[in-house]
Amino acid sequence: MDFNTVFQIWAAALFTIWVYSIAFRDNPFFKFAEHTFVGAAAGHEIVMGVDNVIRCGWTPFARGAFVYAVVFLLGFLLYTRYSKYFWMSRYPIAIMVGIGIGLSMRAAVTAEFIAQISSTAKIKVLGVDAWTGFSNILFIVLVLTVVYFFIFTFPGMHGGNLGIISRFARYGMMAAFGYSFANTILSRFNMIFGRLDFIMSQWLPLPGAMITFPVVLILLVYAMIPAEKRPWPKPIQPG
Amino acid sequence: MSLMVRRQIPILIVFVTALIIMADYFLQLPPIDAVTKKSWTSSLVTDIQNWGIVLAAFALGFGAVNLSYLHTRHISRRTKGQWPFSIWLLLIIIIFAVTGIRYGATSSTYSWLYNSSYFALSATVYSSLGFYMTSGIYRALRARNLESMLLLIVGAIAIMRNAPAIAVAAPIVINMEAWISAIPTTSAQRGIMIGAALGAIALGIRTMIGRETGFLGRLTEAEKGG
Amino acid sequence: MGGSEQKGIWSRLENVPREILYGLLLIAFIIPMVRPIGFPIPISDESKRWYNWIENLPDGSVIMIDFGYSGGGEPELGPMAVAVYHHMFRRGGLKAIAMSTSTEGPLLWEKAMAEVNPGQYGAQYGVDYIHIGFITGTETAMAAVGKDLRATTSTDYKGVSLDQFPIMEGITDASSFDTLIVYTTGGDQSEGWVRQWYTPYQVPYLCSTLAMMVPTMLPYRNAGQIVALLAGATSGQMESLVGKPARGIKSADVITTTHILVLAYVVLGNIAYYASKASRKG
Amino acid sequence: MLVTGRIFALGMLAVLWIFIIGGMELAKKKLPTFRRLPGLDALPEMMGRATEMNRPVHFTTGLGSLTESVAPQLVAGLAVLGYASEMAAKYGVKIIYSVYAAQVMPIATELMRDAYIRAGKIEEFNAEDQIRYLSGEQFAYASAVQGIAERERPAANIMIGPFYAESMLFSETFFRIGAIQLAGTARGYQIPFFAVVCDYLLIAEEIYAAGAYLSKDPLQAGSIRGQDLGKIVALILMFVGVVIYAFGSNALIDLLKM
Repeated sequence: MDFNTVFQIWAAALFTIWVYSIAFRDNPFFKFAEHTFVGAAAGHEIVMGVDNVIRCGWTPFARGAFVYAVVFLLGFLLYTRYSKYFWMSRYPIAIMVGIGIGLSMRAAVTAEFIAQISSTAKIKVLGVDAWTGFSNILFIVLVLTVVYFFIFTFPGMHGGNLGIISRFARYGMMAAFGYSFANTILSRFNMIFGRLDFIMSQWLPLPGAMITFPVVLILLVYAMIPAEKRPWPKPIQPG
Repeated sequence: MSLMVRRQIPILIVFVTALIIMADYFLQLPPIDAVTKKSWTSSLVTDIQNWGIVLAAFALGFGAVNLSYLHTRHISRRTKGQWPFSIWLLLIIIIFAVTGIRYGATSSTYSWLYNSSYFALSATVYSSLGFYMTSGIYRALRARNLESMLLLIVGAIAIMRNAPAIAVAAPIVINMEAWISAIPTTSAQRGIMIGAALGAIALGIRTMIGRETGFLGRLTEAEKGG
Repeated sequence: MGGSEQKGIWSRLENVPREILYGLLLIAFIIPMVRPIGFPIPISDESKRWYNWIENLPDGSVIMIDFGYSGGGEPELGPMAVAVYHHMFRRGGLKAIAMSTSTEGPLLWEKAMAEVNPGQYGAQYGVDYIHIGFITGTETAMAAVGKDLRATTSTDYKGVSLDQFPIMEGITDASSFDTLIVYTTGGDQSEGWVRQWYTPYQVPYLCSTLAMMVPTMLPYRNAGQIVALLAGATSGQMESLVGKPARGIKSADVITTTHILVLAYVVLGNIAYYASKASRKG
Repeated sequence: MLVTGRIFALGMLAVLWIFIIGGMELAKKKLPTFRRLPGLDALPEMMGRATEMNRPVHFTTGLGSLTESVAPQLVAGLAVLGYASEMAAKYGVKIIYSVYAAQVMPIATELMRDAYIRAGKIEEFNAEDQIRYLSGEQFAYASAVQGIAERERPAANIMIGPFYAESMLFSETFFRIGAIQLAGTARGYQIPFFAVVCDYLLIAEEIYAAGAYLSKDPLQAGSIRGQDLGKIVALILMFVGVVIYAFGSNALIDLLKM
């Protein structure tokens, strides 16, 4: 294995262990890993931003779409938000916001409103077996009650005996949240598996890793001890 | 005059842009191209969207600029326990940006850098929450009342289904989970979705008519006064 | 409830330090990794549906693939993407055009392709598959590519002109595609594709997200806006269907042991809670 | 000229436009009344407990800033902050607000000062101690909040606003120290964690209602009124659709497909 690969595995393994230490207690190693993460994310965004400006902006410009000169100017205006002339950044932002709103409104009304209504209206309640009928009725009732639950400005709709509708909706939502919760466990555990698998099958077999591993852990535990209780290094006393 | 340039026109731009994008979707406005059968708005929207992409690409630098502001302040004030990390953070931004731009985002040099640090970190950071979930489950997932009992039972069934070996040993959990996912979960989520869609549309309308102005950012002196 | 009186065993059990809870969890992770057990994986109808959809696509079909996940989702979605690529290449006769709505997409795509090794199927870059790069703007990117792909980007992810690649012949917009596959860790993306591709163009949509995102996507699946919806965590099923065992199948053991532990935590936590409540009263 | 298949959607959008703008106009004249929000009813209990235990109340509005698309959630959270501060001042409880976005600082200071003035306890307000800017980075902010939880052991914790992955971290930590919790977010992925761990919950859109109800802002309240009318239309359409479909008519589904 060449040096580059070995270094890469070592760095990735150490970062992994340091990040996991936050589950136990905050410590400088975690802070180091976290700052690397935040910095790398910001750096990576610049890289991909430049890549996109070149591929989606510069390429057509070089082929004669000179209108992109204006777009580039607007792009730079975005950064006036850090200056006295910050109001200039509102022009490019207004274009982006306008596109975003236009795209989301025109599609949301179909995809998340009408399509959901018509899919609910298409559910069969008659002419099916008893269990399917029950399930389908429950489905419809839950959709209706949950929508009803989110009606706020007609208090009369929730008063007296009608309160049962909202309560029923809450039961349905709680069941749904239980399902989501279980799925989140699956997701998070899968991620943990991915990292542990990397440590065990790629890092630990490397020479020296088995010996370093406990040292890393001991250092971590040491770092978790509050500074004033540590024998060394002593915290710097202010003043 | 100044309010016009600094505030009204940006709001007008939002309104007009959104209106064009929507009009292109809902209407076929003449003149219509004889060959492509597309309305004149179509090519305009293509252009606007591509401009939007280039602008969004420019905006990808915001994160780095914000961080630079914040962390140079930490460094110049020598914030206790923070400033050495701030230096390191700024250094990492520079290393990534310079390598990526100099050699290209998919060069072997950059992907080496990416795999040694960012990939490992982003894969780990969110998974560490799995630990918190475990203690949350142990301490808080209690059958206190009917609501939490429902949550617990549904959760437990789904956990059993998600464990492949349990699902093989007791196939009934497969059917139970399928029902839970198809009936109560889908329907409750649909109810929430319909409400949220209306919320999104309302937010869009408020922004279009200039009643939701968060996107304008800081307020100018005149706006604060007025 | 007074702190001075000796604490009962139940209350102590209820307040087990989290270090112990986490330690046990780590053990549940590590044991099956050291000694794999090889638990079976039941295959769901939804996985079969996805598999059959690709199997039954007519020859020459063009597929748009969004590599829209971030590094955080790689352990879940990476194996899924790899298994599906194996399937597409083995089946043959399909054109796989990838793009990314997440900044890490192109790098993760290269990672996945290294795992797939398309050469073993005789698949060629630019002929059978391609990556047209990360395009920023999320829904704006989807809408722009759907409306006029070539106007949005004229190069692949490395900046090479698309005109040089035979796979891109006749590809103009969303109507050139027969299926859309999305792997993503972002709700804006998984939902955005419904809004920007399914809604206006009715392109059949296969969606793979993190398991935790599946519940919020279910209404779309139920309304037929999504053909098949799979959690990345079920990639073991796809690997079995495709016959390429890899990380997904390997994770099945670990998922089983850790989930059993979690169930034990639920039961134990509740017993401790009720018992200590009862003993406090008594 | 209308594109077939999209006519009903366009009509629906127009109707919603009228509802929402109409709602806002009417609300300027008379604010709509709101239904009870059980989550908010928990506040007196939380304050009472904090008084009894002589410990502070912690408040966070999560991540996100006023210039992002999650801004409405943040605004709702701030409205609840104002209300909770007034109540805390009346009870003589210290309320600590952990700030994520620096731009929120001046707004929060003004809000809380007003609240203390309304309660007639302005002399007890200490902005520097009570409004703490922790960090603008997700995990740094999260660990700082954890630090507050562990050092100052608040008796109650209120979380309303846009929350991300840190939701589980917060709710678990405050649960561990025995704080009574009220949480609400419209970010769907995070609601389940709050539902599992927290004692009181504002589900999804409920936080906007809470914000509008407490801030008495006619624009927000009116907009919610308009959305409510939209929900009633959805309910009617679904109900009628199910009934006539059961009797073999596709009329409504065809109408929606127009």
